Amino acid sequence: MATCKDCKGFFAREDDQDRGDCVMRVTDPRQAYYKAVPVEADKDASKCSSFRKR
Amino acid sequence: MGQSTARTEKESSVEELKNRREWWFVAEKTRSKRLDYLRKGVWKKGAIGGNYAPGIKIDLTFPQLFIDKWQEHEGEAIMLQKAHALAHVLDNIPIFITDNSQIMGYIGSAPHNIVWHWQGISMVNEEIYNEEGIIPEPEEESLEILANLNDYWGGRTAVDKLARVLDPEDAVKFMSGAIGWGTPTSAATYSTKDFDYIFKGFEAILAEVEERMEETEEKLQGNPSPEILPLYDKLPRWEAMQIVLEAGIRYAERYARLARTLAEHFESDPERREELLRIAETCERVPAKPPRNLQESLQFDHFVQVLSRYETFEGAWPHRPDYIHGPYYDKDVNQDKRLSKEEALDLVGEHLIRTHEVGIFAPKWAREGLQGITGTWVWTMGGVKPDGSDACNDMTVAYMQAARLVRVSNPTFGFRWHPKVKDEVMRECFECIRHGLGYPSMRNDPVLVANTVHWYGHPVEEARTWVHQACMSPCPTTKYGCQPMRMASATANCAKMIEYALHDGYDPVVNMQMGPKTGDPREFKDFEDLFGAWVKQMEWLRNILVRTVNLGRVKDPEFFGRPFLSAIYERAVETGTDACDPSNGDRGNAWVTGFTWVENADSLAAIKKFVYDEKKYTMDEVLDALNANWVGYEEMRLDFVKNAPKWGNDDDYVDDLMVRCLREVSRHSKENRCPSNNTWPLLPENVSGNIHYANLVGALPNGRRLGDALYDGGISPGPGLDKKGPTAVLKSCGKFDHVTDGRAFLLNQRLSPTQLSGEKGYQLWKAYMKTWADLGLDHVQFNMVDDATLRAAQKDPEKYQEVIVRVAGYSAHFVDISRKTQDNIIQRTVQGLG
Amino acid sequence: MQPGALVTEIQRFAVNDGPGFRTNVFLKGCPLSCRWCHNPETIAPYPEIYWKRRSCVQCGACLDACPRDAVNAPIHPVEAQKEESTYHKIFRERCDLCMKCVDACRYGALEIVGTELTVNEILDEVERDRPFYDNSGGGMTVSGGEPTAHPEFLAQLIEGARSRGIHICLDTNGYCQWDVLGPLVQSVDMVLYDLKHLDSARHAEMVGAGNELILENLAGILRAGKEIWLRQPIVPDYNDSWEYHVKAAEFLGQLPGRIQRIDLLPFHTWCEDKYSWLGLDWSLRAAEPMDPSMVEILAEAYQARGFAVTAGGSGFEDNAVRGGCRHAP
Amino acid sequence: MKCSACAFEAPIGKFRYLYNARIDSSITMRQCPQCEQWLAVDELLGEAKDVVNPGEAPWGKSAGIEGLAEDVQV
Repeated sequence: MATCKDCKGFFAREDDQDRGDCVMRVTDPRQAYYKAVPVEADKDASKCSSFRKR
Repeated sequence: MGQSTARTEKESSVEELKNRREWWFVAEKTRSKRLDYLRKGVWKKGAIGGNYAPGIKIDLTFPQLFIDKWQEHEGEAIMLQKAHALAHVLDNIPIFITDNSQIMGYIGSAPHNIVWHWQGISMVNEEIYNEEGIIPEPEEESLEILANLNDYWGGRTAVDKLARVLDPEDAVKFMSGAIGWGTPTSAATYSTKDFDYIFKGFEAILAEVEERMEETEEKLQGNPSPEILPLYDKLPRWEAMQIVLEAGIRYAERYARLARTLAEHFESDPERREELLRIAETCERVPAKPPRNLQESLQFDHFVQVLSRYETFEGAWPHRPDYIHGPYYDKDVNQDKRLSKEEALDLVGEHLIRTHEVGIFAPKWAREGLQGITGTWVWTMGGVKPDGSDACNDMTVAYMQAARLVRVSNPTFGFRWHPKVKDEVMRECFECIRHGLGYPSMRNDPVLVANTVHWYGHPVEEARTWVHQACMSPCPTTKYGCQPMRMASATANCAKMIEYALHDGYDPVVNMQMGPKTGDPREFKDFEDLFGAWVKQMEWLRNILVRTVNLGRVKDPEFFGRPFLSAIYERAVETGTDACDPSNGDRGNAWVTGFTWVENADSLAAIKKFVYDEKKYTMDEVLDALNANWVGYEEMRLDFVKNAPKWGNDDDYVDDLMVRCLREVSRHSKENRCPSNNTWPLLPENVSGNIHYANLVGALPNGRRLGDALYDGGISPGPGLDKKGPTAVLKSCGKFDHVTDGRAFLLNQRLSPTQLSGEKGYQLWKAYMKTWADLGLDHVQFNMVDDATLRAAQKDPEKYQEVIVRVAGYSAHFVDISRKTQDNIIQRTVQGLG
Repeated sequence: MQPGALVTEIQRFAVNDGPGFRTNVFLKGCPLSCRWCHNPETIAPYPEIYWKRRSCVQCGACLDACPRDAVNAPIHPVEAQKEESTYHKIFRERCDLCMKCVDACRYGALEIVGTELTVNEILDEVERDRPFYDNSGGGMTVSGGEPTAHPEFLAQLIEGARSRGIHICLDTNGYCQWDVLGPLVQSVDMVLYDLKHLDSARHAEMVGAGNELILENLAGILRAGKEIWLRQPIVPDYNDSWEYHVKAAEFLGQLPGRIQRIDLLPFHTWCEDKYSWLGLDWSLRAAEPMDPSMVEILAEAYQARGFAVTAGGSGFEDNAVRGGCRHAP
Repeated sequence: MKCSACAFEAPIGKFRYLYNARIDSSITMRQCPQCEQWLAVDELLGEAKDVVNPGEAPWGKSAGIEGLAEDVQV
């Protein structure tokens, strides 16, 4: 099963390797930005559309 | 060839744009690339014509995260329960860093999202189903989430709870919509903030809380006595403060982490990489610790604003950013030379943009009242320091310059004018006005400081720290001066005072007995009888509003709960109370916002003159005409409009009545008391209540019919009824005392760009402002009639009836004059020759 | 009862008629008839009737009220309001100005222009803007029409204003005998003085009289050392050539005294409505308003000779602002 | 009064009153109950003078400061 920690966009927290940020580049009609959502390292990512294998 | 020629071309075209007064394009050509990117990146959050722009979506992540934790902590003290829920939101809501940006923080999980505050009134929550386009995809799923949220919150919101304790008769009349509007709860509110305290840093406040808790626990272990009993309730409040302060620090750290990740793994441009590392460093520092430089102070400020807007719907933005950030600007730019002026301007411009982009969902009827903006965010500039010396600094100038570059409609500025303001700062104010921004509004600082002392007894040094609590009302930003919630929810539809006086307290529009029975006007033997009835109706109307709002204020800690605001309120931290609890030393700064005020003076003057002085009409005839909504009495109506004295013409007959009405209200303002046992002065202004109430105020002796827009502005004369020009308006407005006759008085004036062009325009304005100050007025804001407006007036004359063109030796209602002349005036206006 | 004079308007917040904020008092009646006159209602020395076509609904009430059959029969308002329409409500030649039609009008389309006011009535109104004068070096500007056409009244008005401490500016065309004008000029604080053309024949052609008296009086005022702003209306194809202004500058430079400022006032057509409201044909109706940048070029002719010159005559130009009240200690 | 669009006739009060063009003029906006057309009405004569098409902001620009700094985005 693919999990978040297997993804290129996952960055583990220094203080807690089991958790981290899912970082994504987003371009909307007006601007571009990087977005971060907190995730568990072991979270199931098999259905994630932005999953990119590390 | 090459660069130097290109520069000349660019400059000359900017010159040309200036001559054509195309300020938007001037700004676009002169601002930095960064500001240009950020400005154009803003998703417009204000509604136009009542509708949100395409692409704007409600943020559903926020309420969902909130309710998950909220329900987990059901049964705990309300402040604690809310603190847990808020902390969960701050830990988990998606965050983002936009390209080129340097100031972090947004309320919602993406730039096109607006937050929906659902904890205020369940009746209003239902409004969300009527919105098209703002429900996120997939719609069906979102609607289900919304339905679940509404199911849960129905009956649990702050106003739902308040409604259960109100006097039923008051509730019916208050809710009739005829006499007032607003929500007496801090669920829809605004608060002043004391940044002297906040900038100590959250860690310092946490230490203070810790100390208080230890001290209290010790007391609880000691001798039992009645004094220690209230302490039990304080502990969970302090705990709540701890939770949100810590969550606030973690929220900032999330940005720091993201910025570092981007710098290390994503960013290839070395300059931007450095910026990202600076952002990381900044967010690691604040709000935990005091700011050390301009970027940190702006960032700290913005985090605080964002955090408080996660907690509640803040419809205004009381702030004095030049005063707060000025020292950091001075240190960075002037002393350490760490920042160039241009770099500082980028930060200041972005501060305006970050504020402008905040969006909060409001129901359609409220949006119609605030066309195009999210709230009335009036920032305070200039003024004096507590010792009375000039507080204007380089940051004041930077904000004015940045405003002209980013040209946002919100926030706007209110400038605290005083006699020691330097000419260079006045010129900056003037440039903003000349560029058609419509701000700053000009406020008379000595008058308003005295006013604040007069009404609430704030010590003068504290009164001098004032900021606009909302659009107009000054409020100190000190420990005991700060106001945690919107006491101006006492908003009176003042035209009802004269309407009820003429109908024995009966409301002919909503068809019910509202005010007291003050007698059939046909039986009045003289004007004094009528005036007496007016006074009684005025008192009744104010009483019911003040009663309701007082109750809302006292009950707010029980019904809503403000852990974050309490954590940044020194007096709440010190006492372990909710910031909204009036018992914690609040001095009170309540006022009744007076919508549709001027109709009273004009109506009373018309009756006094025609019925009692000249006996041209009987009261019978007047009442018949009013009851017929003037239909069939048009000639008489025109007589009442044109030949009765009208406010704003420097005519003592009606101006004296205005003064008399205000003095009656002022007397009553001191009889009404707020929960801190302080006064309730009147503040005439309209926002857009003049339109809102058009179909709720019946025919009046000033010549209006049911359906007509009421006068705009708090003390502005009726549109087109100021026949003697702007100086006469100022003269009229100077006849009452702006210190003791009310809280503040909104005056709109139009000036023509023709008159204000060039150096002579500035000299004219300066002399005008000096007279404005000499006359003791507390407020004025200028509206420039630009050529776009005049063009539009040509196209749709019926929409621009009130536009007056005033040029050398000639003035007229624009729509009265011939097409050719109109064209010529527009041409002149554009070319700028007086 | 004090004697009165006909006043067409007391205009507060005037910013182009002398220094600072001013209140203009327009006296009715003028001995000249300049073709470009911007205030045609001030020429005739008696009350007149304005007919505002855009307010008129053609109800015919005025027709019924008129005892002399001097009212034009109603036509469709749209026709009457057309830009090119020559329709006017009043037959001026038959009208004896009894004003019964004005009383009958319920739409404000007919209006009397010219009200008799006493010195005190005027000054009470003028005095209302005193705080604005104090902060801008402003005051009262007596204008017209031609104020010197009412010498006795004007003298009383000036005396009254003086006793109330109001700065007085006399706006005159100078077409007046020196024994009348001289004392009046002496009694005011400053003079706005019109100059239309240096060539007497050309002057007579457009103004209705030669310029000899006017130029003589100008010299007289300068000899008297009174502060003076010279106002030159610039009319296309009349006095708008560079050569003319070079000559004018030379002429003015040789006069026996100093002209504090020269205001060049570009021709405009904003007054055409007033002509049509009075039922007068205006010979310059078709003329194009002047591009103000033209005037700025002409200004150089005067600057070259060291004159302070403005385009438009604002009371707030650098050299005009005096700052504060002249009565201040 | 007679509707100038559909010729419907009724006392003037039956035509829904909307608002005045200007407080000091006798021209008002009313709406025909039959065809719902907006009419410019002369209240002195009690006659419909014209049909009008309502604009977006019937009361004109507010004299306040709102919206003046136009949020133009290119």
